[in-house]
Amino acid sequence: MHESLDTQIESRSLIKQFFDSLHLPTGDPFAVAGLIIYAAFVAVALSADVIATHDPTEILYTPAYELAADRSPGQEGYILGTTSLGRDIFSQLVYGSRSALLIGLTAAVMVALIGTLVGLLAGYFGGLIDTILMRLADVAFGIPFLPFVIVLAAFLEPSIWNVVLAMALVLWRDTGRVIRAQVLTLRTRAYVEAARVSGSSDLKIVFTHIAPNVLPLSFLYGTIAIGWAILTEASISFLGFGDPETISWGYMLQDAYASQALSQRAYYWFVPPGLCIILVVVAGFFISRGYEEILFPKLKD
Amino acid sequence: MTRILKTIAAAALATLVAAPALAEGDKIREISILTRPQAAQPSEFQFVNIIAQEWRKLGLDVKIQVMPWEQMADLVWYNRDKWDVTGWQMVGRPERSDPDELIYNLYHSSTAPKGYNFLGYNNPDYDKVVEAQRVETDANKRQTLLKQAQAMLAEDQPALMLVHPKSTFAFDKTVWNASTVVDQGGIGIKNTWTFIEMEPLGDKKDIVLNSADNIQGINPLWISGGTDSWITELIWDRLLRIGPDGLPKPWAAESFEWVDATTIKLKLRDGMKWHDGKPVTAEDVKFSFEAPAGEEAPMYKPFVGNIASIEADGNSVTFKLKKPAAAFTTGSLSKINIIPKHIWEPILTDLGVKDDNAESHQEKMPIGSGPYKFTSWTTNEEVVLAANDGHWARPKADRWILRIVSNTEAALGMLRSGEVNFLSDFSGDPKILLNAAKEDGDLEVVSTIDMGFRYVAFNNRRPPFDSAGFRRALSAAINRDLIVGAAFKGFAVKSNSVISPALPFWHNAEVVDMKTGADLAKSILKESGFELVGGKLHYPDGVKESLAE
Amino acid sequence: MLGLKQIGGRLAQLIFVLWAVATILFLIFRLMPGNPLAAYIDPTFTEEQQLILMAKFGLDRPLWEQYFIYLWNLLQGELGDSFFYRQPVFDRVLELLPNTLILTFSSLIVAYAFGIIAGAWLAWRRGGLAERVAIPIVLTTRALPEFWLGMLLLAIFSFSLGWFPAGGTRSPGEEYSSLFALYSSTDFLAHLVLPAATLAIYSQGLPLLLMRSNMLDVMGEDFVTMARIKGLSSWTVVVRHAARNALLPVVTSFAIAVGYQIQGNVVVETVFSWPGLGRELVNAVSASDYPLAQGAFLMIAIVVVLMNLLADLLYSLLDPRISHA
Amino acid sequence: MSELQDNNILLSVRDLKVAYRVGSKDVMAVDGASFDVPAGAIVGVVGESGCGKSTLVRALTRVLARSARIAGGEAFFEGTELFGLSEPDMNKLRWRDIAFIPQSAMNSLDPVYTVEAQLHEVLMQRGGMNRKEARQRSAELFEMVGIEPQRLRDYPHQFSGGMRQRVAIALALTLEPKLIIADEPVTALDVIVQRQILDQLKELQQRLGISVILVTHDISVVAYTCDKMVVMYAGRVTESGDTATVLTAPFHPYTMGLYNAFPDLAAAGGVLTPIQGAPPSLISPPPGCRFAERCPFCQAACRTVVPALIEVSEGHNTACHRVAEAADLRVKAAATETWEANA
Repeated sequence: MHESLDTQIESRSLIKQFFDSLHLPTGDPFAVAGLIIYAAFVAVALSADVIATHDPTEILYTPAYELAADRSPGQEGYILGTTSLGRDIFSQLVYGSRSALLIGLTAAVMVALIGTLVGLLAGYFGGLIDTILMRLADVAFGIPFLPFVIVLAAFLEPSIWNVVLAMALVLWRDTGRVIRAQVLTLRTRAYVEAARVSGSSDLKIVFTHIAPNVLPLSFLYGTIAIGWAILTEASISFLGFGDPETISWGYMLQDAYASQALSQRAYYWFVPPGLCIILVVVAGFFISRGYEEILFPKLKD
Repeated sequence: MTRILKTIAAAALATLVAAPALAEGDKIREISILTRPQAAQPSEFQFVNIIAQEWRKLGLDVKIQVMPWEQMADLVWYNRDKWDVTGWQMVGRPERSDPDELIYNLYHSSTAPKGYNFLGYNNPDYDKVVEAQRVETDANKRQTLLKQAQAMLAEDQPALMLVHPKSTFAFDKTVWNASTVVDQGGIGIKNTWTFIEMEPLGDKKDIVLNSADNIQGINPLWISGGTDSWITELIWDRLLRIGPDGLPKPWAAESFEWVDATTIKLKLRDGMKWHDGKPVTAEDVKFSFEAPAGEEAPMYKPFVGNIASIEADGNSVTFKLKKPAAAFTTGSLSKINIIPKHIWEPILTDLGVKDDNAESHQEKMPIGSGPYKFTSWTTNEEVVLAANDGHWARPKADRWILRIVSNTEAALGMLRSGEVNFLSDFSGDPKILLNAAKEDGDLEVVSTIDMGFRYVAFNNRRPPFDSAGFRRALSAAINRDLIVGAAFKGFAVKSNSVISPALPFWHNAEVVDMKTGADLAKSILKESGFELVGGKLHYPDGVKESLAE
Repeated sequence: MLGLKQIGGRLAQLIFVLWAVATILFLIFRLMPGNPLAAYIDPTFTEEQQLILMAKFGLDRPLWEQYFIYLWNLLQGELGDSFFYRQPVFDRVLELLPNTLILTFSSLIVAYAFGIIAGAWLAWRRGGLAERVAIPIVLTTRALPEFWLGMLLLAIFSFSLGWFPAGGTRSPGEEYSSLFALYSSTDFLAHLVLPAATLAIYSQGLPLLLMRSNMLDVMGEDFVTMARIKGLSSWTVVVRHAARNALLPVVTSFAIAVGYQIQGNVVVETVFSWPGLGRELVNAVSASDYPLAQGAFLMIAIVVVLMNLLADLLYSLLDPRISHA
Repeated sequence: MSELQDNNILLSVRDLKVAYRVGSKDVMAVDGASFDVPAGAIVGVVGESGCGKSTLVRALTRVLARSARIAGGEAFFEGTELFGLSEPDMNKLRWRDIAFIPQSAMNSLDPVYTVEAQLHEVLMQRGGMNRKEARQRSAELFEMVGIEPQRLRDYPHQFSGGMRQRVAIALALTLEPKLIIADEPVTALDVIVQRQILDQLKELQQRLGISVILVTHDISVVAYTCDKMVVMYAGRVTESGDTATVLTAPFHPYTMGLYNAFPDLAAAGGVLTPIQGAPPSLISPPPGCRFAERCPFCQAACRTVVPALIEVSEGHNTACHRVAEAADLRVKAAATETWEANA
């Protein structure tokens, strides 16, 4: 009992430490707005079951067993109407937040993790490791990203994870380079020198002395990656390489596009998923800008 | 490899275990149903979803597998024992005006290993009937045989026939005289006859039409993309052409007559000229039918396979066939493009010593003798043809311009703005088109029942689909009217036969009205020995699941 | 100027990257599941014909041999024949490349011209209302799905208002004697506006934010203060000194943006039926046309890599601290 | 030394106040500074970094940081009050009459233009010369500061630190100004180069008869170069007068401390005694003498009453409550222990 409480306290303080080391940009009003948008979407995603009025994939019928398609908002109780194939738009929108967050967060974690690791190793050890990793980054920069995702999606089974995979394979490049540059300046700092002289192992220095200092930078690139992932998923879905099993905003847009929602003037169908994408992505940008202000304060005179 | 071994082992085990019988049947594995993505095939995606939802009510586990056409084709066509159920379609083509191609190729057992009978239907009685109709040149007798074949399919339900869709096209009636637009039975208004006879009302004399697909090639010896055939039909003449009524009509041949059951003699029209000015001769015609017989035009080869010899004499050409063929005029004489010998002979000779065949030879300036001449082709953007002034059937329009429009929504927008004046490719909801026409006032929309059809194919090789009762039950579970409404927005007629009502002479109307409903389906399943255990459908007693999930 | 050694080094790196990308492509296309010839082989083909085809595409050889043949062919600019079109991939790709490049460059030039001016202006007016309004708007433009924006522009400016055509590069049946004649026609311009605007709206954010941020940095620099103390005109101070220095990284980002933009084209080309490389890639991938997809991908990759190189060279050219080292 | 008369005053600063906006508060970086710059003299402004001396001289150009503003006082330049001028009038006066030599010539030269282009810019835009005249004048200026004219085509980064500082001097001389403000012009350089540059500056100043305000934290630079000096501490002037007078007989303990803290530029050697502690925060400055906290001679009154600047001899002013005891304090201040004891 006592022990578990201790570990609980310890783990809580670890979490607190983690958040502290992230330096969440709570000073910047836009960043705060971004954080609030994120929080709202997370809340919706977590409680999608409760909020959604229908199963987003269920084909809906009228009591007369006719397809309940192309209902406009409010009609027959469908909040945002129904699609041309008789699915509830509002419920799809709600469930779409799940995919968005799932894709966004995993992609962000992958990109930040791989990029940070590459940057740390290349920057700290230098030499051959640096050369190899940076040449790999050059190659990654030579790969056109969206075409790469398309090719991957075409060969692997259509799945939202293709986007995440492609991002993990290619988009660590920016993060990696930036973090490496940061590590290069950090490793000459006195306390790192001191740790080295006092005989700390390289790995210990990297992870206890240097890593915490580049964490906000990783987080900055992570927040940008969230946006990239969601936008990429949408593009891939639009081009028809998306995951048809998973309701995402990209899928909804593709569905609306394929059903000529615009010609039907069904803006209530085509616009909301787009707005959701914009909101989440822009929230990421706001947060990352908040970070930039902290990390690279502009001369305010 | 190991998977195949496992399957064999499981099958062997199943038969061993099945021997003592009596044991309760296994639960039926999860059934996969294949469909193309919604973006590509909204109707198919929708009906597959509806069907899955209905089948689940019978106690089946159904999984929908979405894959692009290429992957689906690869799986269904080349891995014939690896799938359960798939959404599929047969499209209407002029040469399918003769029922032979569909009724024979689709279900004759000889085409099961590699040919069109991909779903593996095998019924010796059926084979006999469709073989007989092939060589029956008496139309009435052939009609009886064909109706019999349709009835057999209705009984066996090798596939769950759904609908004959309506082909829906639109044009600008302020540019074109609506009364000159030809509605070809089973095909719709987008056809060669329309492109020749449609009359301009004013100064705009160019037919501007659209396609979502890129042009693969403009080649008289290659059956390439569907859109490509619109072009080849206009540039190259054929001896006969399928008329608006679905029957072959004299075209480059002024007349034809069957000398006997295996000999047909045709008289060429006088004064025909190639687009380069040289005269069209009987030798050219002979060459056109002999060229595909070699290895250089593999896709056309089957259409000349029955020709024993060709004789060119003055302006007449005589074909001798290996065996009688009721569909020769439709399937071959109306299909083979007449090509200039002086251009293609050297090309084919040259290709003969190379790996490549005629399919990869793209002429810079295709030369035919048809009603339109080739003008230009801009990659992935447009193809321009100009009316052939020297042709006896000179088109009323001046030019025929095909625009590649990858965005369906934009295609409709273009039709309304006048960038396109003939909507020849519209994958969207026909209702939208009708609404647009109503708002616009300048547009006329024409829907025609298609010769082709949409269906769901059962893999007859794999249990439980090897059971006719099971197939019948699954078919009976689907209300076709619901499909017509929910997946085709009413732009289709329900179907239970591969021969469309667009071919009224051959179509067996009696099979169409079948009873459906979940209760009926359940009772058929019960009769066939399938049982519901704990809400899940199980095989009849003693039958094991032989296929791993 | 850059020494021969540096240029040689950069070229070696360029070749290395291209080789690596080509190899990755080879592996993706050969090792992924599915029959690579599925799109080519018609059901009516006999087994013999299929074998001939396998041999024709070298698919009957061991993988390593295929790899070396592939590299050798690449060196000679030989990208094989498209399964779908039965024509040499190289010719097709080369034919579509100009359309993609002109769309990319025209949109980027507009985006950069606007972004640089607006960015500099916002930096000059820092702290004002304009900034508070503009920055979120600019960030929002970077968050727009490009196809979504394209569709909305299409719906508004083409379908509803009828100001611009809805797709393609020319009016039906218009013939041009050369690419130049096409690109310099008003007809082409009318077709270019919407797709280029879509891309430009998306891409102006990068130069704008970059320019603004650099300007803010530069305006804190001593030499800008000095320019003011020298009593030089505001124009000289802001444009000749602050903007000229802030421009450096922005200009190099142009080259990199070309690389990114060419990818974005994939989507926009589909929306606006633009006959470019991006749409070709999508079509090729959907049609399992391996040689064509490979060729289109490689061509895009080459443009990206060349642009990365150009970015480096441009930077060293524009910055005397490097060019006059 | 002080044969210069009052009617020869080029610039007279009276009660200058410069405020920075920090959050919602004003911080007085310069709080009532007054001094004169006679024509043809070099006036040193000396103090620790952050004491407001740079802000003070920048205020004279009226080019201040965005958050700073002139909060009061007057500056008469040849009888013209600078702070009342319109911006265009002020701009006419800039560089033509008052030029500036910055601390780091590296940062103050635009890296993307050649030095010649930067000279031409001023000569043509401000001096109204045509290109040919500008070219000739540039070469002259380079010869004047001892650089070969062919180096005009070089970019700033291609010069050494000392050379760049000469370039900065050349730039300051372009329009033959009456006053040059040199803000720590030699701080970044090594001692030998410092001397060369100061010698040159002095030589040019004498030859051309211009006035110079030389801002430095290094009292030895003042001793070496300046005719007059102004000592600043925490935004205020603590002592001013002829250099020789002030340095031989300082009246303010801060001046005494500063003198101890720097090596003599002319004669190296001797013990250096730093002043302990740091200047007070200007956000909430102490109520009395601002040096009180660090002053070894601090008394109770020092902490509460602001000492007035009083003239202790002709042209020699100081702001200290213990002026009367100056001689005594000077003796104590010379001892290192005095300063350590306070720590």
